[in-house]
Amino acid sequence: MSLPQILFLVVGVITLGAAVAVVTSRNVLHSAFLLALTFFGVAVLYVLLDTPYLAAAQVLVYIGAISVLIIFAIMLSRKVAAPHLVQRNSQWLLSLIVAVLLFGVLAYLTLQAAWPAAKQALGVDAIGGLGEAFVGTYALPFEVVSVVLLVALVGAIIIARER
Amino acid sequence: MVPLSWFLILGAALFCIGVYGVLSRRNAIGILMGVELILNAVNINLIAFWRYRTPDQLTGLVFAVFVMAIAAAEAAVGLALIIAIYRTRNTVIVEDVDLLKM
Amino acid sequence: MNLIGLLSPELILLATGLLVLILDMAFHGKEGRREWLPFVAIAGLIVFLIAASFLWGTHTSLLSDMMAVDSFALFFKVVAGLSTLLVILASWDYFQGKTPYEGEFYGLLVLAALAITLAAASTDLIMVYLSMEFLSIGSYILVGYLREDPKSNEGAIKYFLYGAVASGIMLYGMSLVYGVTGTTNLAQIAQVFAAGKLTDDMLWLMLPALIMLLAGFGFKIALVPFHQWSPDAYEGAPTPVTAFLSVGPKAAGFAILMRVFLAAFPAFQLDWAAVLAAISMITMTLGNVVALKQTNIKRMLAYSSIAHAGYILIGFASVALDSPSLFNGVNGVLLYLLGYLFSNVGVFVAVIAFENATGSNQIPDYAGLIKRSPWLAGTLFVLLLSLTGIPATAGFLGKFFVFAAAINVQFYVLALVGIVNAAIAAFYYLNVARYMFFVPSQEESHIAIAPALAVALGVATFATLLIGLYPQPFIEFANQSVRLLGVF
Amino acid sequence: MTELYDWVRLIPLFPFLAFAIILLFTQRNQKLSTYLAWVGIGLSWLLGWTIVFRAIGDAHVLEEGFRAPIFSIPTGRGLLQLGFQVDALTTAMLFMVPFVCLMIFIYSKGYMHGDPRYSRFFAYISLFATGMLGLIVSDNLLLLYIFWEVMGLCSYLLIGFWYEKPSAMKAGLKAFITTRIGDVIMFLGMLLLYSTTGTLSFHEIFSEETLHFLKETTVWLPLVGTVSVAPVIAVLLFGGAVGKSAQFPLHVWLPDAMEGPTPVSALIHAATMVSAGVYLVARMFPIFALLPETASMSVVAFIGGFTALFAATIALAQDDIKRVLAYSTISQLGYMIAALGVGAYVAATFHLITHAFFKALLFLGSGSVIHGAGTQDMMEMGGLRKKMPITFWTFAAGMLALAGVPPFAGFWSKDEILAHAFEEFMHKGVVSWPFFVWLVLSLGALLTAFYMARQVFLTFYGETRSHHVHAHESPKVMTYPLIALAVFAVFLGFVGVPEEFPVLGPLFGHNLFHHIVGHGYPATPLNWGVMGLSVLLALTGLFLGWLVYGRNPLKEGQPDPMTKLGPVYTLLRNKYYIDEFYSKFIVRPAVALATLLFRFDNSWVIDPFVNLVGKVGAWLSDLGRIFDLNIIDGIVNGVAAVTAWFGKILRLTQTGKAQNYLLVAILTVLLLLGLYLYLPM
Repeated sequence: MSLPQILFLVVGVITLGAAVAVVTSRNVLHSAFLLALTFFGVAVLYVLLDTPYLAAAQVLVYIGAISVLIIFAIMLSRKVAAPHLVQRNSQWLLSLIVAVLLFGVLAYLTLQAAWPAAKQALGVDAIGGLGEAFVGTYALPFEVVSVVLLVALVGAIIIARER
Repeated sequence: MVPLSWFLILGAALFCIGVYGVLSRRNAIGILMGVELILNAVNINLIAFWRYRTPDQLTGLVFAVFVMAIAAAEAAVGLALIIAIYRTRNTVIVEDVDLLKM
Repeated sequence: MNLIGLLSPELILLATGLLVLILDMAFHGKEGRREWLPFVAIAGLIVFLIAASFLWGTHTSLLSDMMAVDSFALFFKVVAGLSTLLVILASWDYFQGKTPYEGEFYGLLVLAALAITLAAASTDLIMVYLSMEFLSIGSYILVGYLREDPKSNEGAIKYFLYGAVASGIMLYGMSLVYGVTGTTNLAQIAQVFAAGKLTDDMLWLMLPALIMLLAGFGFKIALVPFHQWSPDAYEGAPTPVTAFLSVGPKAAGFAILMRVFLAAFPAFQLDWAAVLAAISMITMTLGNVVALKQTNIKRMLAYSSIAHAGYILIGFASVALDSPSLFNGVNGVLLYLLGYLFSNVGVFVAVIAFENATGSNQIPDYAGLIKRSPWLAGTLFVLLLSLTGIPATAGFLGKFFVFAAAINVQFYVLALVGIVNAAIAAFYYLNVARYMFFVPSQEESHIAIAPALAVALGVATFATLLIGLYPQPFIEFANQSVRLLGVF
Repeated sequence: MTELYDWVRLIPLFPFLAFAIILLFTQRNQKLSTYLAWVGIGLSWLLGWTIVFRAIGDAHVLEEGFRAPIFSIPTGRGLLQLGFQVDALTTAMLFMVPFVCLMIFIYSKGYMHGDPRYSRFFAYISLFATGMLGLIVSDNLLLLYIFWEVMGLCSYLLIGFWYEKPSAMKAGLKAFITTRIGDVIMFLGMLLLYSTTGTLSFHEIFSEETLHFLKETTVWLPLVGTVSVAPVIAVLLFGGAVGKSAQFPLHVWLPDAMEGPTPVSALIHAATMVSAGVYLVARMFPIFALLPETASMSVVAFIGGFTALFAATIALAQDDIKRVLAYSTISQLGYMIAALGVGAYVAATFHLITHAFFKALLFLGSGSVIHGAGTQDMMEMGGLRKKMPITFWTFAAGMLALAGVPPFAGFWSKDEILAHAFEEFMHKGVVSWPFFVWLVLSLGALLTAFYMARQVFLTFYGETRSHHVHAHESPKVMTYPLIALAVFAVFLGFVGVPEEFPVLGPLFGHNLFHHIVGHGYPATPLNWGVMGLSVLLALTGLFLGWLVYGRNPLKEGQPDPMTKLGPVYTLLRNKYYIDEFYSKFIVRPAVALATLLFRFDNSWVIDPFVNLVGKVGAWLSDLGRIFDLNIIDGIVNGVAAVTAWFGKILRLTQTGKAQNYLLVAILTVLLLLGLYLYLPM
C-alpha cells in the first residue's frame, strides 16, 4: 500500500467518522465543531487530488464562513439547542435504513463501472486557469453567482434583521 | 496511487450520512448541517472526476467552486429563516413547526 | 447582433432589479410609502419584453455555450415577464402595513424573473444548477417575506429544507453525468452518447443520474411525489407570492426539464418518457383527488396546480419532435403554460382581492359573491372555467394539445387518465362557482377592488378568453417556440 | 347564387349578439331583453329557412355540401380548416331548430312573466340557441365539440336557473357532470380520429380516400388487441351521444332536468340538447356504417333499443306531467339511436325532426297546464279540457303524433323506422339486431300510446281532483306558439310519406324528405303489414288507456289503477332504482376513495408507520432497562409505555412535517434506483 493510499484511508476514516458524529451527536454545538472537522478532512482530500487552491477555498468558505454562521445560529437559539434534548426524530430508524440502502445502491453503481485507477498528468495550471476561467469561459456563471450572493444577502437581512 | 473508485465510495458514504442527518435531526440547524454534508459529497465527486477523467479542462473544478459559493448563500438564507422561526415560535425543532397541514 | 444586444433582456432585468433595490434604499425614511416603486419595476419589465421581442428568430449561443438565445428561451422570457407583471399588479395593496420592506419585494421579484429567463436559456449543467438555485433562493425569501407571520416563516423553512435537499440530490446526479461524459455542456453530452464510445458499465450510470436530476426538476415543478412542500408553502406564502410560485418556478422547471432531457439525453428518451408518463398520471390523479377535499382556496389551488403540472407533463412525456403531426408535445406544453399563466395568476388575483377585502381564504366565504362584486365573481368564473378546460377558454386549448400529443404517440392510457382527471377537476372548480352564484350569504356588503387588481384581473380574463377564442396566433407562437437550440 | 349560403355564418351569430347585449346592457329592461332575444332568434330563423328552401331545390348543395370557412389553424400536415357548412343533414336540422327555438322564445315571455331574473333567462336561452345553431352548421368536429360544450354549460345554468331550490341546483350539476362523462369519451374519439386521419373536417373525413384509409387502418388497444380503428372511433364518439341524448346508462340527468323552467325543458328535451346526440351519430354515420359487421353498429342498436323500451316502461308509472314527457323523450331518442343502429339513417333523421316539433308542443302544452293549474302532479289535475280548450286540443294533437296515429307526423316517421328494421330483419333472420330492434320498438309503440292516453285522460278528463286547482287558459303569447307547433305536429309527416303510398305519396312530392337527406341511401319500401301492425298497436294502446283511465275517470283520493301492478309498479315508479344504484355503487365509493387518498397524502399512512418503527426501536431498548428494574415497576412502565404508544398511534393525524415529505422523496428515488437495478436481471 502506497503512502497516498494510507493517507487517504486515515483522512477518509476521520472524515466519515466526524460526519457520522455530526448527524448523531446529542449536542448540537458538538455537531457544529465536528462539522468543521469534516470540512477540514474534505480539504485534505482536495490536497490529495492536487488542488491545494480548492483546499484553501474549502477551509475559508466552509470552516471560515459556514461553520461560523452555524455556530452563531446555535448560540442565538441556544435555549432550545440545549444538550439534554433528544436530537433525533421519530422516523430516525426508517431514515437509517433508507440511508444504508441508498449507500448500497450508490456503492454498487459506482463499483460496477471500470474507473481509471491512475491519475493522468495535470493538463492545466489549476490556479491560474481558474482565475482566467472565471473571467473567460465561465464569466456568465460567475456573474450569476455574484447576483445570487447579493440576493441571498438582501434576503437574509430582510428576514433576520432585528425589529 | 489512490484509485478513483475510493473517492467515489467516500463521496457516496458522505452523501448518505448527509441524507440520514437531513431525515433524522429534529433541530433545523442539524438538518442544515446534513445539507452541507451532501454538498461536500458532491464536491468530492466533482473534483475526483475532474482529476481522473478530464484533468486537461477545468469544468469540474469550476463547478465545485460554484457549489461552494451557492452553499454559502443557501446557508445564509437558511439560517436567517431559522432565526425568524425562532423569533415567532421560540423553537427550532422542525417537527413542531406544523401549523400548515391537511 | 453583438453580445450586449443578445443579452439585453437579461441585463435590463438585472438593472431594473438593482435599481429598485437602490432607489428603495436611497429614499428610505422619507415621508409616506414609495408608491412609485412598482412603476419602476413595471416599466423595467415592459422594456424587457420589448427588448426580448427583438430577439425573435435569433438562434445562437452565448458566452462559451453557457446559454442559448433561441425561440424556446424567448417563450419563457415572455412567460416570466408577463407573470411577474401581473404579480406586481396583484401585490400593489397587499403588503401595505404587513412588512417594512415593501420596496425590496419588487426588486427581488424582478430578479426572480431574471432567474426564470436564465433557467430557460441555460445550455450547460453548471448554468442549470446556478439558475435553479438563483430562483430557489429568491423564492425562499419571497415565501418567508412576512417574517412576523408564523405561517409565512413555516412555509419558507419547509420550502427551503426540501429545496436544499432536492438540489443536493440533483447535484449528485449532475456529478455522475459529468463523471461519465466528462463535460457539462448539454450538446456535448448528447454528442458523447451519439458517438457510441461509452462502455456499458458507464451507460449504466446514466439512468440513476437521470432519476436524481428528476428529483431536482420534480421539486421545482411540484410533481408527485416531490410535491409535498408545495401546499404548505403555497398556503403560508403571501398570496401574491403564491401566485408567482404556481406559475414562474413551475414554468422554469418545465423549461429546464425539457431542455436538459431533449438536448442532452435524447438517447434515453424511451426510458425517461416512460417514467415521466407514470409520474404524470400519479401527479394529476393525486392533485385532483386531494383538491376535492380542500376548504382553503389557496390550498385547493395548490393541489390543483399540482394536477396541472401532471397535465402539462403529458405533453412532454409524449414528445415527438420529428412527428409530422401538429401535436409534437412540446408545443402543447408551451400553450398550456401560456394559458395556465393567465388563468392561474388571474384566479390568484381574485383571491387576493377577496382576501384584501374580507381577510378570508375559505371557500364557503365566497358565498353570494355575485351580489357583493359581480365583476370579481364574473371574472373568477371565467378563469375557473379555463382551469377546468371548458372550450373557448385558454385552458381548453392547452389540454387539447397535450391530450392530442398523447394520442399522437399512442399513449392512450395516459390520455384517458388525463381526460378522466380533467372531468374530476370540474367538481372542485365548479364548487367555488356554486358558492359564488348559488349560495346566499349573510354578508351583503359590497367588495371594492383596488384599481391595480382590477386591471390585473381584466388583463388575465381578457387574455384567457382571447387565447381561447382566437387561438391561431398563439398556436403559431408556440409552434415557433418549439425550436430549441441544437435540437430542432 | 352561392352567396346566400355564405350567410350561414351569421346564423349562430344573431342569438349570440342578443345574449351579449342582454347580459351587458339590458338586464334592467325586461321588455327590451325579450324583443332582443326574439329578434336574434327570429333573424336566425328567417335566414335559416331562406337557406333551407333554396337548398331543397339545389341538388349540388344537397349532395356535395357548401362550406363557408371561418379560420384555419396551421398544423404540421397542412391546415386545420374551421368553418360552417350547408349540406343535406344541416338543411334538415336548420328547418327544425330555429323555428322550434323561436316558438319557445315567444312562449317564454308568458311563462317567465314576473320572474326576478327574467332578462338573464332570455340571455341564457339565446346562448343556448347559439350553441345548437352553431353545432348544426359546423363543418368539423372541433367546432362542433366547442358548441357542444357551450350547450353543456348553458344546460347547467338553465336547469339550475331557479337556484333557490336545492333540487334545481343539484339537477343542474347532475346534468353537467353526467353529460361530461359522455363528452370525455367523445373527446377521446375525436383525438383518435384526428391522430389517425389528420383531419377533423367532415368533408375530408368522408372523402373516399379517408374512409378507405380508415377501413384499412388498425389500432392496438390494451386488453383488446389489434382491431380496426373505425369502430373504435365510432364507439367512442357514440359515448358523447349517449350522454347528450340521455341514453342508458347516462340517462339519469334528463328527468331531473325538468327542475328548470318548462321552456328550458322544451328546449333541452325537444329542439336542442338531446337532438345533438342523435345528430352527432347521424353526422358521423359513414364511420359507423364503414364496417357494419363490427361491434359499433350493434352497440348503437342495442343501447337505442334497450333505452326505448326501458324508458317507456318507466313513463307508465310517473305522476309528474313533465316527468312522463321526460321519459318519453328518452324512449323516443332510443328509437332514433336504434334506427341508426340498424342503418335506417333517413328514417332516424326524419323521426328526429318530427319528434322535435311534437315534443316541443307537448312540453310547452304541459307548461301551459302547469301555468294554469299551478301544479305538476297529474293526480291533482283532471277536467282541464273545458277550462283550457286551446291547450287541450293542441296537446291532443301532440299526443296523437307521439302515439303514432295516422296521419299525424309521428306515425310516418315511426313507421319508417319499423319498416326499415323489418326489412333488415327479413334479410338477416331472427337472430339479428334488426329483429331485436323491430320487436322492441313495436312493443314500445304500444306502451307509448298507452302512457300518452293515460296522461291525457288524467289531465284533461273527469273532474278536478284537488280543490286548490283553479285552472284558466294561458295568455295568447303562450297559446299561439302551441297552435303553430300543432300545425306541424299534424301535417309535417306528409313530407316523408312513402313514394308508393296511394294518393298521398304522389301528392306530397314522392317522399320529399328522402329526396333531401337520403342522397345515396335507398328508400325504404312501403310495407303494408308493418304499417297495419303499427297502427293496430297504437290504437290498442290508446284503447287500453281509455279503458283504464278514460271510461271511469279517476276521482279525488282514488289510487292510480297502475298500483294494482304491485311490485312491478313500485319498481317502475322508482325508475328501476338506477339513481340509487349509482349513488350507492359509484358516487359513494368514489367519495370514499377520495377520502382514502386524501388521508394517504395528508393524515399520513406513512407517518404511523414511521412512528411504529421508531417506537418499536425505542421499546426494544427500553426492554433492557425494564429487566433491570424491579418486575412490578417494569410491568407498570411497560403498560404505560404500551398505552402511550397506542394512544400515539391513534392520535396519528399529526402532519405538516417537512422531514416526512423528504423521506417520501428520497424513498421514491431509492425505489426508482432499486427498480432500475432489479429490472434488467
